[in-house]
Amino acid sequence: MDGKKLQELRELIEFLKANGIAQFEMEQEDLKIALTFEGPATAAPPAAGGFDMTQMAQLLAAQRTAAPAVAAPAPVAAAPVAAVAAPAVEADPYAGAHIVKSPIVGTFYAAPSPDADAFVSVGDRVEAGKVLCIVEAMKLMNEIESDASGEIVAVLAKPGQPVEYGQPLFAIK
Amino acid sequence: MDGKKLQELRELIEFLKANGIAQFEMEQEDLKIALTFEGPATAAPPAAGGFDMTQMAQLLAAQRTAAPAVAAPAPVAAAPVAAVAAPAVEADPYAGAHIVKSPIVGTFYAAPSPDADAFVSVGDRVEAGKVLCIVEAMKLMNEIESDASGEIVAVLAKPGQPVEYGQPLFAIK
Amino acid sequence: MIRKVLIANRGEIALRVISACKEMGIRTVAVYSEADRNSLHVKFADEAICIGPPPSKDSYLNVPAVISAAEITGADAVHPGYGLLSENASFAEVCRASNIKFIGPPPEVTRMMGEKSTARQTMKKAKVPILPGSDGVIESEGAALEWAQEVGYPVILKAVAGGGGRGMRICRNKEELPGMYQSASTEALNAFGNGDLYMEKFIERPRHIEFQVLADEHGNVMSLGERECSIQRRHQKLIEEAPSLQITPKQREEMAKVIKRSLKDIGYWNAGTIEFLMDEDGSIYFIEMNTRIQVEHCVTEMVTGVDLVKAQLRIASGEKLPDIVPEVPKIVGHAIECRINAEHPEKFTPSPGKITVFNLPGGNGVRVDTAQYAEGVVPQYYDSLIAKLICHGKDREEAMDKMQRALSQFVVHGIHTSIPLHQRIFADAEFRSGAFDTKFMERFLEREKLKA
Amino acid sequence: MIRKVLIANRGEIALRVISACKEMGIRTVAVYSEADRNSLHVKFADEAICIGPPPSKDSYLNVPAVISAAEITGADAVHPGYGLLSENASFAEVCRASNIKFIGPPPEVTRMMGEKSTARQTMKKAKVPILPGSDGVIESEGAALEWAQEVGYPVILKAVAGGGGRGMRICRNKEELPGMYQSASTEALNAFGNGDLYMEKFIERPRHIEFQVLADEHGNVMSLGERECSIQRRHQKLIEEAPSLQITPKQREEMAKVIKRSLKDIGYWNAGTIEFLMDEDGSIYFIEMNTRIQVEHCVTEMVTGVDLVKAQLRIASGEKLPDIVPEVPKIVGHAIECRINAEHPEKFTPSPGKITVFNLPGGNGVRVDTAQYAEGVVPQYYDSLIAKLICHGKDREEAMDKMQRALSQFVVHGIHTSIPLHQRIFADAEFRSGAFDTKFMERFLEREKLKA
Repeated sequence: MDGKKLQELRELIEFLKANGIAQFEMEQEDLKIALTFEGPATAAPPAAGGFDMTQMAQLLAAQRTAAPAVAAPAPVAAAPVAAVAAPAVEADPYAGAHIVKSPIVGTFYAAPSPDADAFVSVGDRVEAGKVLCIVEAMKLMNEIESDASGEIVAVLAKPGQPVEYGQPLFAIK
Repeated sequence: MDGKKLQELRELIEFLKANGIAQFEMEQEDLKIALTFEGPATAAPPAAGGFDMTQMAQLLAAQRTAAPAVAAPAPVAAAPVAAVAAPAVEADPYAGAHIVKSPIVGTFYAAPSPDADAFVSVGDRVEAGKVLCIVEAMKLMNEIESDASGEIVAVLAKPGQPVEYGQPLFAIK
Repeated sequence: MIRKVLIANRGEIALRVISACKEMGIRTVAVYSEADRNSLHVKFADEAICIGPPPSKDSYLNVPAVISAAEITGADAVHPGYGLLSENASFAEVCRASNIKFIGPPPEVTRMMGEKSTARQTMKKAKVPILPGSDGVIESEGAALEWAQEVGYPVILKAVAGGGGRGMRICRNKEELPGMYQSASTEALNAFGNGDLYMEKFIERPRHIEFQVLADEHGNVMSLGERECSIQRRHQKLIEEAPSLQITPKQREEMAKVIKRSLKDIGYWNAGTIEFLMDEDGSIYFIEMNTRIQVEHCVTEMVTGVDLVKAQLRIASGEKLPDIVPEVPKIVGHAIECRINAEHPEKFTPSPGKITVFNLPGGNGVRVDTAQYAEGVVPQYYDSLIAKLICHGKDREEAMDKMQRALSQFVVHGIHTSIPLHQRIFADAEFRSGAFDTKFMERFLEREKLKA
Repeated sequence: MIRKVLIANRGEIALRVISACKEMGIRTVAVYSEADRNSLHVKFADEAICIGPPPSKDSYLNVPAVISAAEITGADAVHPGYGLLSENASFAEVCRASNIKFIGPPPEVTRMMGEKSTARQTMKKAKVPILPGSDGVIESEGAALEWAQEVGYPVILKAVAGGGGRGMRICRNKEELPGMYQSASTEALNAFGNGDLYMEKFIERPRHIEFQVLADEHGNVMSLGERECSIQRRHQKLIEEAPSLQITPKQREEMAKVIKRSLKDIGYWNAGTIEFLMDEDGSIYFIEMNTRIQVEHCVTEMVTGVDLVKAQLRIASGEKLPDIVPEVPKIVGHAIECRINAEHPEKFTPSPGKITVFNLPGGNGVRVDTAQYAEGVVPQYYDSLIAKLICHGKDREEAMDKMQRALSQFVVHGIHTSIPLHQRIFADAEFRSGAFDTKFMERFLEREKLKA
């Protein structure tokens, strides 16, 4: 922790103290702070106008620029909510696109038979209701229709791949 | 956190304070806040007629930038940090005073013998080093000296009362 | 040997099965609904497949989705847990048709035992004591008096066409029977256009006693003793114990013989439970059979040392019972289970939501089966059981004392739980005496109301 | 009967004693330092007294503070747990003088057993096998050869004035002894100004085996079998088991007799442990006695069904052992304990701090003794043990499989723990074979280093 950060932390703490906060926790993407004042905070009453948000904004903005954290970093990464069971959150590279998801569990096929052409390819324009693929479940070939119109920008499953309920199959824009 | 959000946070905190809230937790997709006010909220009483739900709703609506919702209130009060074991934090009515604490575990006596006068009484001026009381431990009478000078504003233990390490015995101002 | 098991369930029983599989070196596949994405059974299984949206009918009860999940993961067996698909014979048949081993009895037996009257007749044939009934219409007052004389009072008159208590009378002696016969018949005629009546033995203060059974596919059957499950509210068990103080070692041995014969006749295999009512004289009468592992299986495990879920897996792999449980286990000590539900301890309203604090009791003789954790969520879609707290002591007294200690150290914030209710039950003199019946909770709640 | 117990300890053992007291209807007083204000032993005791600032010497080891806390709360007994004041004979004497029952052996015995050579002589007199030693200076090469001939090779030469390995030689046969005698003596003379040597039997690959004992104040003594504690790092036990695969039922029975006689001679009472080294031939030699309950007492509880802490409390109340444990318990199954420490799993550096996620494993055959919880804090002032994970199976194989499953479900975030180390040990072929000794960890860590 460098001197500048320490200064910022000190200012934040004084700010909280002045506002009679006994305990404070804040969590953002790249910063986690948790602190508890010992006993009753004996600071001067917030006569000067209480809660100075501009100051707070500066403090926090300054802190966000340089990465790790102000809070003393735990030896192991701080736990997110539901950290026992939560899977990692992944970035979505198809933000903005409509995602056609598998409505059933099964095996994905892009074409009606092994030697046939795929129902659709990237770049195709499709209308809602157009068959996009087959998901085989319990020996049944289930045709999956598009639930949106637009251009296929990605095929997200490979032929023969097992897919679960809600798994993204196509991105349409 | 940008300036606009901070402004909203400030309004929220003032609102909470004005409504006598002692503890508050909020969780959103990109922000998590938990705070506890020091002791009893000393803010202006909710003269305007208690809890203004419209105002609260506006505040919260403003903060709900995009995502889920303001943390659904749990049916039971939200747990403070270390809630499994934390004892309740109590207000300190002697804020500002110096507290003489018991340096040992034992039984408190205000006077050198049952029929003698107390070493000190409320209103007495004492110098550091003055014997204030006796704490009996293992049949030994331990004289406890003042570690500050000033006026005794309160005697916080009763004769014959068991006291633990660090227990407040006198308040001196 | 089974190599990979799909667990078609959720919550603590899913985790229980996953744990047993892990200890046996069997791979596991969890299935989950969208509401259970962050559940521990999902985290601790080797693989996990989302099979549908939150409602059970679209996910955990969705047979094609479950079977398809087994197929795409190459699972060679399915463990159904309890509830959900566990006693669904059609599901077991689809498993069979899909060449997936169903860990439970054959579908034919499940179907037979699912039909109350068929089960009753089957058990009667196998000489299992059943609750005496007239097996048909009682034509006259005279016939009613004769039948009641034979089985002993009290008896209950019921309308053949009946329901909802109409045309129903409890007769406690021969003096009041004729009048009741007439009034019940008239009432039934007026209500249903049919005055025909039948009769059954009536038990004023029944206990619920059940026997745990293991059977293999080679005709070997073993009874693992009984459980006392009389502490119920609206037919929902709250507290279960093993053994029952009411069953003598001799009675236990005799029942073991009867059970062995009857299940062999039926062609039963895997784990199962035979439920009985016990009357005030200690006689017991068959009521129904549960063809699955039960919530309360743990108390039997604690007093016998037999791992029932592992036994299920080995039986399903074709092993012989004598290789799994070489001899009838001795009953050691006493075990009690409390079902910890996410519900209000007085109003019994469900309390789903996010858990904020979760401290589990531990130490000597304490077992907790749960899939919940601090910051876990209890979804609104499923049953309210969040944990089972099981205590084992050298006798009932020690087990109860241990339970009180453990309940006091079980801390859950964020939702309501039945922990305070259990604490009050364990402080109740009638409960502690062990002299109770299935009406206990009614009396207990009445007493509590008076206290408040 | 004891009415109120002050627990002069912290962490899991304090909670263990509190739980036992609660189950017996005994009231409890916790003492704590300022660093432990939010600890579970403070929360779950009936009363709690702060006795000083964080450092142990000012709080948990502060005898006047502890005694005074007992006096002001009216506690009539003190349970010292393990470590801290548990083997401090002076503390036991102050308790006696203050008319507070010390739950442990009489101070005279604690003092005697605390002095290594006195303990050795005492045990030798009582015919307990001790590690052969020359009991004095070996005057010459000839005498050394003669003594070595008598006890058998290997032997070790040690400087009487010695320390730090100087003047020390391990001799594996009579050919090399004379030369070693000379060089060791010269080395000792140069280093300490004294060339005198003595000799001991040397065990190349010793196992650490210990016997659990209970004794009452009326002269009754019982051995509850042994524990295998060879998995140590720098004399810190990491994993303990019961029973030891090396001890035959016959040997167990013989040791029980020897132990019974010797402890009766000494006038021992309450719980205690006698530690032995076992050589490659299976002979065992007394090394020391621990006059307290031990960290690893749980594995004995799991295989015998005896609650050792409750037994301690009943013995201290003056009860007779035959009333507490009516007959020598049968050893049932196999139990293993892992010490979960707040330390880096590879560097072994302590890792105090705040726990952010804490998920305990549960289910069949899993016991956790801990005073930690989610959002709890591991202070820097005390030892690093945060939990004991104990698994009981029908045999060692099942217990190990269960441990692997349980370790995989034990989730701790916020601090480092030894859980990953245990997971690697349980996957190690030498450990799983059971054929190891106290040098295991050195070899294991060497193997791990090569893998990385």
